[in-house]
Amino acid sequence: MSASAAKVAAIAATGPRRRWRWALALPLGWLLLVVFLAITADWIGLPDPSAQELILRRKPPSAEFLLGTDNLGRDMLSRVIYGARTSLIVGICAPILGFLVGGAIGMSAGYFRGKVDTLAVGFIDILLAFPSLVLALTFTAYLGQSLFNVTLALGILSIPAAARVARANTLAWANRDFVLAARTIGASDWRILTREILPNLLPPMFAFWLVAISVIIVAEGALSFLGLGIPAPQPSWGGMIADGREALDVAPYTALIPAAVMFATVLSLNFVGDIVRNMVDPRRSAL
Amino acid sequence: MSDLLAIQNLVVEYPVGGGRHVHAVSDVTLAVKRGETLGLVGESGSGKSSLARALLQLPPPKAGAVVFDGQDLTQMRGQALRAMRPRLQMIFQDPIASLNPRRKVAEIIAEPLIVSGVSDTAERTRRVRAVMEAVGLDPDLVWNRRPHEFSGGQCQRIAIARALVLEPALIVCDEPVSALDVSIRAQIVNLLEDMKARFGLTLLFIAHDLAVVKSVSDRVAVMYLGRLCEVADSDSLFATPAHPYTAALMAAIPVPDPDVPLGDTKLKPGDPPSPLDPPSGCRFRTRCPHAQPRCASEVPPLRRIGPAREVACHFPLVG
Amino acid sequence: MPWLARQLVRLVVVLFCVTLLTYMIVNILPGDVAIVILGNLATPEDIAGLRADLGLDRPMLVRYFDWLGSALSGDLGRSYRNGEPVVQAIVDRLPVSLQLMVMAQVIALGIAIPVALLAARRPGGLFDRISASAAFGFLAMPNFMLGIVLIYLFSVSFDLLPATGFTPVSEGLWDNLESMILPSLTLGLIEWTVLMRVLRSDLLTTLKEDFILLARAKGLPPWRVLLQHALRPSSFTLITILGLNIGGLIGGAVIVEQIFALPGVGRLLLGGIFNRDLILVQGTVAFIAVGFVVINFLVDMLYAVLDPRVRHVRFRS
Amino acid sequence: MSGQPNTPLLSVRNAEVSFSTARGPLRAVDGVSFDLQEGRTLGIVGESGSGKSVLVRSLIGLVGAGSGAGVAGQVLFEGRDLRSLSPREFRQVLGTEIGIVFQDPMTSLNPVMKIGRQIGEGLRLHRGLDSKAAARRAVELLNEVGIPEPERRAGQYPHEMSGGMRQRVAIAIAIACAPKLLIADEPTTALDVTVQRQILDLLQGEQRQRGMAMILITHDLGVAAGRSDDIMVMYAGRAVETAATRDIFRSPRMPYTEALLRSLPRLTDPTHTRLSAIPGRPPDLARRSGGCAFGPRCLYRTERCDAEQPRLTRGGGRGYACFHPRGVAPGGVA
Amino acid sequence: MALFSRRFGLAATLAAAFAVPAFAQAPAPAPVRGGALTIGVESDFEGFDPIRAGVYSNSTVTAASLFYETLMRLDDKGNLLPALALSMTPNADGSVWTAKIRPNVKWHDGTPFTAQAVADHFNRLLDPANRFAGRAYLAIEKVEAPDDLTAVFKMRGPNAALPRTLAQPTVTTLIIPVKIAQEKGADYNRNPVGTGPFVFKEWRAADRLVAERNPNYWDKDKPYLDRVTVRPLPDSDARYASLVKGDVQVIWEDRAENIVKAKKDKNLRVLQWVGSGALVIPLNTQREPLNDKRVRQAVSMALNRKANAAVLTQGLRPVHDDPYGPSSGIECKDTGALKYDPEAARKLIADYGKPVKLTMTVTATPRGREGAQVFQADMKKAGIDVEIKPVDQTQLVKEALTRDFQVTGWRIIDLADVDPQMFANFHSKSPINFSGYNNAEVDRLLLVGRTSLDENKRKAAYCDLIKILNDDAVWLWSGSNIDFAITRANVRGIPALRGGAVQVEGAWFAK
Repeated sequence: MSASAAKVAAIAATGPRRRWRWALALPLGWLLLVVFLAITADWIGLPDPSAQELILRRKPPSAEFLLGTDNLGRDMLSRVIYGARTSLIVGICAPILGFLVGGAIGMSAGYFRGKVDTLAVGFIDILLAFPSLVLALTFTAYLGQSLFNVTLALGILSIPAAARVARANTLAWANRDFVLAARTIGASDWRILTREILPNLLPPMFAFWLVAISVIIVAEGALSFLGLGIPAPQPSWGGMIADGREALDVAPYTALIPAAVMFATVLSLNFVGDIVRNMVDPRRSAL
Repeated sequence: MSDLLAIQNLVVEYPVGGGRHVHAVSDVTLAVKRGETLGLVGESGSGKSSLARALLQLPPPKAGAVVFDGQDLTQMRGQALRAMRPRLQMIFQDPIASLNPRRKVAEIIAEPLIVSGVSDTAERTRRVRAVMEAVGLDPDLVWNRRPHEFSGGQCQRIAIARALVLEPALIVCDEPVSALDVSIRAQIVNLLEDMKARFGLTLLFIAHDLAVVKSVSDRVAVMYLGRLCEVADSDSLFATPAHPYTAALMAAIPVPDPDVPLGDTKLKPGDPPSPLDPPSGCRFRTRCPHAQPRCASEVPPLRRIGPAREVACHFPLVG
Repeated sequence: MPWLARQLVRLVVVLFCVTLLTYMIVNILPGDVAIVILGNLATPEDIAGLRADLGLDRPMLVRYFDWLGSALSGDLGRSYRNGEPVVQAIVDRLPVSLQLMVMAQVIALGIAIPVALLAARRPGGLFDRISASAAFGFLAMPNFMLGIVLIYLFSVSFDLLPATGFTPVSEGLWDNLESMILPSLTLGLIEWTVLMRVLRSDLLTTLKEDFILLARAKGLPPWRVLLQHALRPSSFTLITILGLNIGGLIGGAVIVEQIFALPGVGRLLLGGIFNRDLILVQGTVAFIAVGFVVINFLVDMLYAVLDPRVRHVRFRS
Repeated sequence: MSGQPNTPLLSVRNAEVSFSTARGPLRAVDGVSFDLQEGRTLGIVGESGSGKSVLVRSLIGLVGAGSGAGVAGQVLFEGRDLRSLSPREFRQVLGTEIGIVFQDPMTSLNPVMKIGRQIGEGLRLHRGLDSKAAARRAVELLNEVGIPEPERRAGQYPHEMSGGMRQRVAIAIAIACAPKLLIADEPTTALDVTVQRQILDLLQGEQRQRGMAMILITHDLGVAAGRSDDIMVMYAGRAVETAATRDIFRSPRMPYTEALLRSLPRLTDPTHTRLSAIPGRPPDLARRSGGCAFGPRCLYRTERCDAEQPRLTRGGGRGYACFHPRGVAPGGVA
Repeated sequence: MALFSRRFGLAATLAAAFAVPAFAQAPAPAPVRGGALTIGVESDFEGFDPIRAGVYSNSTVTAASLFYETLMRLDDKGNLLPALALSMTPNADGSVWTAKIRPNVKWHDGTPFTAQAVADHFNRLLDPANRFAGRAYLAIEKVEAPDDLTAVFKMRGPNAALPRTLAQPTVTTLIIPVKIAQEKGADYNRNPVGTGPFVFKEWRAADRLVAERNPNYWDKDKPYLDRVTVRPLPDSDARYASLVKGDVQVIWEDRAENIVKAKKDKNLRVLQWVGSGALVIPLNTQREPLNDKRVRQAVSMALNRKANAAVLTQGLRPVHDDPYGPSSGIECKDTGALKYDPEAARKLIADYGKPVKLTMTVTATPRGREGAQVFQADMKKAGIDVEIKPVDQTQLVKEALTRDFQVTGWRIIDLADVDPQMFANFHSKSPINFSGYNNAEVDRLLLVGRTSLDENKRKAAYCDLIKILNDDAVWLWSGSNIDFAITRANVRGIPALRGGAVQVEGAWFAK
C-alpha cells in the first residue's frame, strides 16, 4: 500500500537519532549542572549571596569574584547559583501547579466533551481574556511577595495553556480505538482517564512543561521588573537582571551574566523540550 | 439455534452541527443466532460500524432495542451495563490504534480481567498466558513488550487475545482484516475461525471485502446508507443476489483472474448520496437500474422471500 | 446563524465573568483609592467621606451591577483619580497600543513566515538549526532587557531612532513610525519565535501531505509549492496563536510602554492598578476582555476565509 | 515487454532507494529494473513495505530532497536520462509528460484551493495558458472525467465533493497537460468497491483514448488482474517476478506469487473454506539477511535460499527471482 | 509635610551635606526669545485641581508652574520677590497678613485676576467639605478680600513664615481660578486655566502635556519660549537616553550614575538644588522591640549612613545629622547624633537581652529594594535580623498612617519653613506622628518653633529638639533632599529646583 511511502518517510524523519544524542548532551549537561549547583549551593563553600560590601559594588569579574559583584557588592557567582535555586523552584513548581489544575480541566473537557467541555473552554476563555498582569499583581500585592505567592500567581497564569494542551491531546487520544476497547470491557471513566489516556498525555505535557519552565523563569523576571517578584534579598535570575538592567551603562555584566545564565538554561530547556516533543508528535503539541 | 442477539428497530443518528444529523442507521432489525457468524457488508457510510458501536452501547442508540441473551442492553445503565460488557467484545479495524501504545502487552490483555474483578495475580497470569498461546503469541517473547514493537498482524492477535480473555459470548469484528496485508489477512481470518470453534463464539463480522465475508459467514446482511437491503444465508446470497445493490456490489468486485471478464454493475453513474440527506423511499433508488416512481415514495420493508432470505426491495431480482 | 449566536452568548458570558472577577479582585487589592486621592495627610473622617462620595461604602455586588448597568450604555465612569472619563482615557490611548501591537505582529510575522518557510524546506538543516537557536535565544530574552538594549544600540550608539515617546500620526507619518519602531521591535523580536515554531511545525506536517507531492508532480518550482500550496493550509495554528497571544501581547505592551514611555492602554492599566483606581482598572480590563473575545471572534472568521472547509460547515444555513 | 526493437517510453535500470534510520540503513528499493512501452499498462503489485510506491516516486523525484533518502539507478524517459536533467528541465518533463494519481483523493487535493485552479495550475505553468484559458480547459477536463455541472464544480473546494468525484478531479489534474505516462498509485484503495469500478473504468478509458502508458500500483491482485498488460510483483524492495498478466495468474513462477494467489478467499469457494495462509510476515528491511527475503516463509526453501540472494532471471518474456521456480523443470528455462 | 513621591520608600538612602548652591547660573547675556522646550519628568500628572489631585508630585509641580503662579516668589538666594502679590505685610504679632494684589493680571480666559480669586482659592482648600488633604497643615484660618486688590490672611496664630511658605510652588500655593474650576466641574482637573506664563494646550495622558506662550502675561518680557512640552518618562535610563539623543532638553533625574555621567558630558549641564527636607527612616516607637530605646539606638548606631550614601549616591548626596536642609536656614552646631558603631550597637542588643527581628516596609521599586537591602545588611552586622516587606506605595502610606509598621522609608519634602513638617511628625497630638512618639519636652519645643516670632529662638528650639530626637533615635536621617535636573548645555534661565520642580518661565536657548 502506498501508505508505506509515508511510513518509510516517517521512519527516516526520526532517523538521525545519533546526532540528536550529541545535540542533547550539551543542553542536558548544562541543565544537570544548574540543578546540581542549585541543590548543593549550601555545601560548596559559596559566600553568602546576600552579604554586602558596598565598597566592592559593581566590580568586574576577577579572581576574587569570578563573576564580579552586583550593585550592593554581593558576589555574583553566589547569587547566580542561589538564584538558580529560586528560579528553578518557581519555574518548576508554577507550571506543575498549572498543569495539575489545567491538566485536570483539559482532560475532563476532552474526555467528557459536551457540557463539561463547554464549561471548561469557557473557563479557559475567561482566564485568557483576563489580563494576566492584573491577576499576578493581585496575588503578589494582596498576599505579599513571597516565593510561594509568586509561584502561585505564575502557576495560575499557566493554567489555560496547560488546559489547552491537555484538552487537545485528550481529544486526540479519547477517539482512539483502544479507549473504545477499554469501555467495551467495562472500564470506568476514571480508570480510562488514568490508565489509558493519562500515560499518553504525559509525554506531550512533559515537553510542554519544559518550555513552560523557561517562560515562567522569564515571567518572574518581568514581575521583578515591575517590582513584584521574589522579595529581596533572595536572588532570582529575573530579579538580578531587573536590578542589573539599571546599570547597563556602567556595569553591563551585572545584567548580562544572569541574562546569559538564564539564556543558556532556557535554551537548553527548549532544546530538550523540542526533542521530547519531536519524539512524541510534532503537531498536537504545537499549541 | 436461538437468537443470541436481537437488534430491533435500531436508529442511530448523530449531530454534525448546524442542527443537521447523520442518519447512520435507520430502523434496522436483525438477529444473530447463537454460534453463527453473521457477515455485515456495506460500503463506507452504510452505517455498519455505527450499528456495531450502537449495539455495544458506545454510545447507546437513539431508538430501538438491543436484546442480548434475553436482556435489553438499551435499558441498562451504569454498573449493570458494565457487568454485561465482558460478554460482548469487539475487535477493531486498526489493530495498532486499538492498543494503548504506553502499555505492555501483558497489561493490555490482563486489563479486562482487572476491570471485571479478577484480583488474584497468579490467576490472571495463568489466563493471560493461556489466551496468548491460544492466539499464537509466545507469552515469554511478548509479555513485556509494547504494541509498537509488533506488526499489524501481531497487534491484531493481541487485540483478539484481549477480546477472548473474558471468554465472551459474542465478538463484534469491525473490519478486522482490512488494514492487514494480503499475506497476513488469511492468518487472521483462520485464527478467528479457530477461536470461534474453540470458544464457541458467536461472531458479527463486519467487512467491505465480500470475498472475506463469504469465506467466514453463515449468513450475510447487506447494508446501504443506514438500511438493510438484504439478509440471506451466505451461499444463496452470493449465488443469486436478490437486491439490485447486492448484485451491483458483486459485479464490481475485481476478481483476481484475468480471464474472468469484468462484470457490469449496471449502476447509474454517480456517487452514493450523503447519509446527511438520504433519498426518500428506497435509499438505493438514485443509483438503481430498476428504480420506479414507487421507489421514491415508499420505503421498501424488509420482507421474507425465501426460507432464510429477506430483502428490502419493491422489485427484487429473485423471488 | 446559530454559530454567530453561540459566539455572542460566549462573548456575553465571558465578559460578565471577567468583569465580575475583576471587580472582586480589584476590590480585595490592598490600598484604598481614597487614601491615594487624599494622600497621607487625610483624617479618617475625610477618607470615610470620600469613600461615601465615590460610592465605595456600598456592597461590592451592588456597585458591580451599577457599573455594569452604565457600562452597557457605554459609560465606564470617570477615573477616581483624575476625573477623566474612562472611555475617553481608553480611546485616547488605544491607537498607541493598537499600533504597537499591530506593528509588533507585523514585524513578528515578517520574520516568522520567511524563516519558517526556509527552515521547513530542510528540517534539520543548517538554516533550521540556526533559526531554531535564534528563536530560543529571543525567547530567553526578557523584554525589559531587550528594550533597553535596543535603545542603547539604535538610539544612543547609532543615533538612528528616538529613544522614547510617541509621535502621533498627525505630526507626520514618518515621525510616528520612527517613534514606534523600537517598541514594536522589542515586542516583535520576542513574539516571532513562537509564531515561527508553530508555523514551521505545521509546515512540516503539511509538506508531508500528498497534495504537496502532487503539486511537485505538477512540476511546480519549490518556492511555488511552499507559498501557494503549503503556506495557507499550514497557517491555522498560527492564526489561532495570533488570537490567543493577545493576552501575552498586552502583558508585553505594559512593560514596553513603560520603558519607551508610550501613552498606551497597558500603561493606563498599570497606572490604574498602582493608584487603586478601581473604576479605571475595571473599565480597562473589561475593554481588554472585549477586545480579546472580539479579536478571537475575528480570528474564527478569518479561518472561514482561509479554510473553505470551515466556511462550509459554519455558513451553510 | 522485452525483445521489441523500439525504445521503451520508460526504462528503469537498477533503481535503488535507501533511507538511513535509527537502526541502520534501510533499503526500501533494491536494484529494480523494468521497461514500459508506449500505451501499455504495467501493474506493480506488492504488500505494504514492498517498495512499490517508493520506487515509482523515486523515479519522478518525489522521494529524495529533504528526506535524507539515497536514490540511485538510471531512469530513461523517451531515451532521456531524467536524473541528469537540470531541476528546471526535470520539472518541465514531470509537469507535462508524466501525470500521477495518488491513493487518497482526500489528501492529494489541496483543501484550500479551488478545484478549477488546481487543474489549471499545470497548464498555466507549462503550457503558457492565461488564467482564463486555463479555467476554460479545467472545465473541459472536469467534463471529460465525468463530473456533472463542471462549471459549478470548478469553483468548489475538494471537501464539497464525494470521494469518487475527488478522484475524478485528481485524474483530471493528472491528464491536464496530456502526459505520455500516467502513474496511478493505489488509485482506488480508499474508495468503495462500486466507485472503485467507475474510477478504474475512467482511468482505463482515458489511457486508451490518449494512448498513454500507465503504471498501476496496487496491492489488490483483483485490480491488477483486470487492468494491466504486464505485472511486476515486488517483495521487500525487490522485483521478484515480472510477466504478462495472464502468465502471472495462470502459472506463477515465484513461490511468493503462488502463495499470495492461493491465500486469497474466493467467492467461488464454499463458506468456511480454510484459507491457505502464508506463515510468518514480511522481513524487516533494516535487518536484511544475505539470502532470499521470502525464504523464511517459503515452502520450497533450501540452504541455498538462506545463503544467496536470487537474482531476477529473465527469459521467455518473463522474469523471476527464485532458485526453485514453480512450473519450470529444475535447471531449465520454460 | 510628608508628601510622598513615587520614589521615596527608603527610596534613596541619599544624603546631602551642606547647602551647595550649585545650580550654575551663567552670568547672563540677554535672553533670546523663541524656541520649543521639552522637559522629561518622572511620572504622569495627577491633575491640576488641588481638590482632585490631592497632592502634586514634583512632575506635576513642574507642569502646574507653567499655568499657575504663587503670590510670592523666591530668588535663587532665597530672597522674597513679588509675584501675584506685590507685597505682604503682617500685623503686630504676625497673626494677620495683608497681601497687595498685582493689578491688571488676567486669567488665560481673559477674566481679571482679583483678590477674591485668592480668597476663593484658599477658602476652598480650607473648607472641610472639600476634604482637601493638606488643609490641616495650612496655618491659615481664612482669607478675606475687602477689595479687588487686597487679600487678608487670618492665621490660626502668630505665623512668621507665611510669605516664604506661599512662595514655594505646591498644591496649595499655586492659585487656581475657583470660579472657572467650578464651571468646568470634573473636566477642570484636565484643562487647567491660570495666570501663568504659559497657556494650557493639550494633555495626552501618560504621553505629553503641551503649553504655549501666554502673550498676555503680566511680566511683559517673559516667557522667552514659544512652547513647552512636558513628557512623563518613567524609566530613568530611557529618560537619560532621550536627553542625550536630544529628544528632550531638560530632564528631572535622581539616578546617581546618570548625574555623574552628565557632569562629564560637555553637551549637558547638571542643575542641583539642596532642599530643606530630608530622606528619613522612621522607627515605630510603640511597637516591640523598637519601643525600647536601646534597640532604637542600636539601629541608629548600626546604620552606616555616611558610607552607604557615599557609595550609593557616588558622593552626590552626603548625609547630615538633622532633617534641616540648607534652605531651611537652620544650622545646628551640635546635633547629638549617635556615631556609627556596630560594636556598641551589638552591646546594646546584648543588653536588651532578646533576639531582635525587624520588618522594614519599603516601596516595591528598585531603589526601595536597594535601600532596604543595605539597611538589612548593616543591621545584620549588629545582630539584628531584618525582613524586607516590599509593598505598593498606597499600602506603605496606609501602614504608616495606621502605625502598622516597624521600620519604613519616608521623605520630608521641601518647604520653605520646617515647622509644618516637624510639628506634624513629632508632636504627640499630631495625627500623622506615625512613630507614635510622645515627649513633653519635644512638644514644648515644637510650639516654640511654631509661634515665636524671634527667629533665633526658633532656631535654638529646633536644634534642642533634634538633640532629643537623635538621642532617642526616633527617626534616622539618611540623606537630605537634593533635586537634580540635567539640561542640554544651551538651555539657560532655569531657577532653583524648589520642590523638585523645573520652572521654565525664564528659560531660553543660548545660540
